Amino acid sequence: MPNSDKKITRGSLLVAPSSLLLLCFSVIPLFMLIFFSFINGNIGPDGSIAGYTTNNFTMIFSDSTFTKLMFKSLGIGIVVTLICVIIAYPAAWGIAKIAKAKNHNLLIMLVIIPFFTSQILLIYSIMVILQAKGLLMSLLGFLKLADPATSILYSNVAVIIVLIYEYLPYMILCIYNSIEKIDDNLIYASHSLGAGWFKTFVNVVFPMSMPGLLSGIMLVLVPVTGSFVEPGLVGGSNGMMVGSLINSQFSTVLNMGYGAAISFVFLIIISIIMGIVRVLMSRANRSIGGA
Amino acid sequence: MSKSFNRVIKVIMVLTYVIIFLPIAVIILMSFNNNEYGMMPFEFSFKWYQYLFTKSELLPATILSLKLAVSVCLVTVIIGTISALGMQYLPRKILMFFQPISQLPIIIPWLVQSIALLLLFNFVGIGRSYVSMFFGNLIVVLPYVLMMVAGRFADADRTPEDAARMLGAKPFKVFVDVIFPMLLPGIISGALMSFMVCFNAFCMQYYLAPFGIRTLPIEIYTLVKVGYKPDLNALASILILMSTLIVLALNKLGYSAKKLFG
Amino acid sequence: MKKSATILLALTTAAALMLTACSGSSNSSTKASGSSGDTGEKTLVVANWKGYGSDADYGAPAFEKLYNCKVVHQYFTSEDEMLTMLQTGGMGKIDVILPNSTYIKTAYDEGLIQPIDTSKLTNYKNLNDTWKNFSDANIDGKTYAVPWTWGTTSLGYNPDIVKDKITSWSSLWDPKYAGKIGFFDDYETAIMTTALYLKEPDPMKPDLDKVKDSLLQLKKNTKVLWSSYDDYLKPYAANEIAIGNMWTGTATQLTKAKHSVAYITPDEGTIGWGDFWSIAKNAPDYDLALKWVDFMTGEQFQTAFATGDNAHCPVNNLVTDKLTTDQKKDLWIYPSTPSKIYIEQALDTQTRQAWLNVWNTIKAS
Amino acid sequence: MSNLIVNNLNKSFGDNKVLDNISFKVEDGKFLSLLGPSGCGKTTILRIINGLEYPDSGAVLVNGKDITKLSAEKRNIGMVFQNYALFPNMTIEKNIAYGLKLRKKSKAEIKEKVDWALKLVHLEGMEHRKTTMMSGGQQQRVALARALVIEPDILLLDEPLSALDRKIRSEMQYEIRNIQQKVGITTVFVTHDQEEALTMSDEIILINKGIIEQQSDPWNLYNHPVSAFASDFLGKANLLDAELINNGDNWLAKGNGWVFPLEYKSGKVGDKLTVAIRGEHFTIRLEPFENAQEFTVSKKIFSGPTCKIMGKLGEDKVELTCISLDAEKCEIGGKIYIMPPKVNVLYFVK
Repeated sequence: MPNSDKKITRGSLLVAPSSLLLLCFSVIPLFMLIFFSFINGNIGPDGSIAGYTTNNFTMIFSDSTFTKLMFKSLGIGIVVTLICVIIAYPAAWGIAKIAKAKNHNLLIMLVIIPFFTSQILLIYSIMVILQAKGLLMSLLGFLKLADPATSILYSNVAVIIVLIYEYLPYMILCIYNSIEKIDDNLIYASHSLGAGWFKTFVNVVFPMSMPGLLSGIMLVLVPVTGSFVEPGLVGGSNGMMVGSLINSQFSTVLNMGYGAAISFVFLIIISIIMGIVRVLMSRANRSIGGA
Repeated sequence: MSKSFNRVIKVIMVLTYVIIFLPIAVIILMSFNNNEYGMMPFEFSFKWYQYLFTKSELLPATILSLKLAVSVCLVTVIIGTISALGMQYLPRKILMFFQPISQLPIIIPWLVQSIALLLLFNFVGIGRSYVSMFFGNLIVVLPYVLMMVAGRFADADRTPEDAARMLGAKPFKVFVDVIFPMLLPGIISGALMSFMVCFNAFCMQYYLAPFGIRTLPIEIYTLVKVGYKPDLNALASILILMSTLIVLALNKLGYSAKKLFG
Repeated sequence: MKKSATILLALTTAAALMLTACSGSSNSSTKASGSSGDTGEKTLVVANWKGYGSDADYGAPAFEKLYNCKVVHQYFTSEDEMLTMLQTGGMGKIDVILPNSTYIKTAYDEGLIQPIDTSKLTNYKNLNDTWKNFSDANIDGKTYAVPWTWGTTSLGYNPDIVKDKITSWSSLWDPKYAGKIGFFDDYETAIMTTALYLKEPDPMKPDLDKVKDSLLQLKKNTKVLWSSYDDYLKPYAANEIAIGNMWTGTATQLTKAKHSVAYITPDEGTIGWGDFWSIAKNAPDYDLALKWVDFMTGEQFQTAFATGDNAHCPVNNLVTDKLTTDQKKDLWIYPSTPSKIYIEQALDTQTRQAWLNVWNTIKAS
Repeated sequence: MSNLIVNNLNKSFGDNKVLDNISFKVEDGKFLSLLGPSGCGKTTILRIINGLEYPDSGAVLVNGKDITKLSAEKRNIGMVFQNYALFPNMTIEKNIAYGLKLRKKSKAEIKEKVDWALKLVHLEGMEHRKTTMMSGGQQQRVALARALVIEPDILLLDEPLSALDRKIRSEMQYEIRNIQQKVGITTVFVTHDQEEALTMSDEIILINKGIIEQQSDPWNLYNHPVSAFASDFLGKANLLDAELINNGDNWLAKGNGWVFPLEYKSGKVGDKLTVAIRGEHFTIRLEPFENAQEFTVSKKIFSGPTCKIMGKLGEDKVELTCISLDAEKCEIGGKIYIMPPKVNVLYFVK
């Protein structure tokens, strides 16, 4: 058969295992989630359903809790992602281009080390650093910037710091993955044309690292917006995020229908945000490339 | 790049590593502190290491967690690499369809996904079991590998593959000799990320593990009422020590291996 | 590149070596504690909080020796997840569960628990009457839950920081302590405590709007919303919080960790809670479950449970009488158990959802 | 060794026809160039010969054996790619030995063959170098060695020199031709650079928009192009519009402001013509001579041994090429008299 058809069959054969897995364990649960969001209350132990209703959705938008939390969580998500990008680019650049070639793998693996402990423990150790008379506070006190007895713990700032710490390695890895491929003499070429490091970054490095940046944003923005552990431990009294709302529906009061409905709306909003990010990125890429 | 710019980058890089390893230092420090709560007063003691190896149930859970993470990571890397390779042969319109689906497990909140999976497994009859826990973790980790490996293909130079074919290499040989080395950095990043995510995926393991079986995240999260004893710090310090040793050994081994196989 | 190929190989072999053979670990049975091995001997699956008495060495291990069986603990992170476990495939696998006083009725309504034959329980007769005859525990003549331990979520403060004498819940609303308050992140406690502060006739059926306004005010003064001993102990030890509601157990742990704490029952009364043992519907081993409940409420276990390092108030009257004054002081039941206790009772699903929405709105404001 | 036969190849990607009925034959040991502008389909022909592409119709035969449908790895054809396509993760030695390892040759034989190949391309002693640390010319030679070491039936070269700088390129042109003759391998060489084709090939096929314009040896292709495209593509030719006229027995081409005699081939009086005359075919003198035409010089472009003189012949712009010594004499703005010999005035009836 013609060459191109042979290719497609080989391609689909190779993709088959993962698409099968994705179908059974991700697409079906998605439909179950959509189905759940229309049931009233829970599924009984023997699978009986109390009845179908759409007031799960009306309940979401009846009071402002969800919308307020959603915007707040998105805000935190965007702030965390941006700061991660700002820190990750120079770090990834340093590892990929400045460190000696033999150390690349070593430096990248060292970034992952914190995750061999446990998320909870990392949060606790950061709490120890941020707490009153802790490391940070006494340092700031020393620099006369803040009173050491107070602490920024139990506030949204603390939640942001913890989330940045947790998701920075993902961003570094993604950007490193793209930057590592950039040919060195592309950069020398841009320099020879008189571009300083900033212009070189904007015109050469940034567009080339776009795919890595996109996946980095995907791996940071989405989980951060939906997180519920960090706000619970570190957020203090006004630390609640939309993730905690979803979590409360499932583990504080067993109302699967409402919980599923919130998750479904959350899912839609996140997909729209990611769609917008993709469009913005491709337009930025085109405007830089002049295409 | 200009010398001064390199120096600035180096400083930022060092700073980033300090930020990353500061909490680690705190964890290790607190593992030697006799006092359970807070830092002060600091009395040095190995109490928690003895507690870890005697009474605490953290060790068996850690071993199970590591085994799960390694097996899931291996299987995901294989499936992920194969399908990233397959994606290169598929036309754009199928890819436009496959791409969002492959990122679905990241977008759906894990809590809801794990409960839905549990009900699915109950419906199928497997219910809470190792198999369901294995697949639950596999599906959540697969997008990471797919993204990293497919990323390597993004704008890679494909002509060495043709060159290898011209020299008589069959498709599988072409993969082993040319494509695999090119993908390797992506595979390694993907493997590390999937190991990392699987090692900490509480929701997937909490709802899918058989009754009475506990992986490390379950062991830690269910301490929520009683609170954490520093034996957790002791365990974490050991894990950090071992993973750093492995990383350094690999780098050393990797480096010298380069001379051997060069 | 060649180097990276060897790195990947080395990484996997090193990891595999380190963890003993990783032989198809996805279905190898491991020696993780409590693996429900069906090696012929009887097995009992107990759903409980981790580290909450039943898995102590005087708990399950002693029971295993006594009845030559295997006890498997299934931990949960909230009472509701305990019910979810039963609903999502746990029925027929879990023997006994530990519902709190607010969840017995819910578990009954959802058809998750079965009646307990109290005639077979040797220790049932010496249990504390108030908790034994708790309304939700006995539904239309049958006993569905046997009390195990109880406590209060009352007002506690750090006398070193809070100098003046505290006698009423109103001090939580006192701007003097704003930013120094730690409050339990639980919708039921929040609303009932506020109802007590507003002197509502029945704390279980308060006027939600009034409660909502004063709760909003309380939240503004609150620094930390805690949900476990640790969440409270860390900020308390770091003096970030000085006053707030806490479990009796927290107060006990604080005194044992040499932090000064005063734990009082305010004039308006306080919130009481009880943990009960219930037997899950079609539990695999009903008789063994009965023996477990009996053992848990027996003198041997209750004395150890009431005097260990994180002691809890016993329900067995024989044990309570034998406690020394110091032990009673530790359990804050000296000279006598607090009188005006409002026990948290079950809520029907609508009120429960309504209360949670109020609490979420407060937290999100 | 072996000969290569290609019979009426047709290929289209979607609805754009890339190859239209391409047929040619390459004798054993001969060096054929496929010459044409980029996008004319010459690389596609190469990819069909080596199996990386399949034709819609037509056949490819090596020594009479039809390999059109055979998969690339079974064709035993050596190929050198435009960007060399060396394996980045292997050293020079490993790159060259790769094909032999696949053919399960013994270690000794591989060592011997690799040394032969390295000597052939003058890279002895560099076997442990990393490919990424070598110059373009060296990488090109490694690619050539890698292709030749497996003793292929046919050698294909896809614009191998386009990435090299001027000086190394002419060196490599000579070296590739030299190696090819020493090994005596049938070779198909794809290029868009006419000078490369002329210096290296036994025979050239000129391709334009998927159709063979002309197939002949370099000399005839250069001096007797069969079409306006051919004449312009090989060496810069002046293309002028004219009209065929006849006065008595000799035929002339009359453009606006000039007339040149020509050898009659076809066409009748009054036909519209495209006249193609190479810059170097004009005889140039300062004073008028027998039926020479007047030419006003506007610019001179000096390029070493030769020099280009731009100017106006009547109304048409013409570019002359002559050796720099002669060019000295003509001044910018001055008048000179030019006359191409009859045999070099080619014309094509529109």
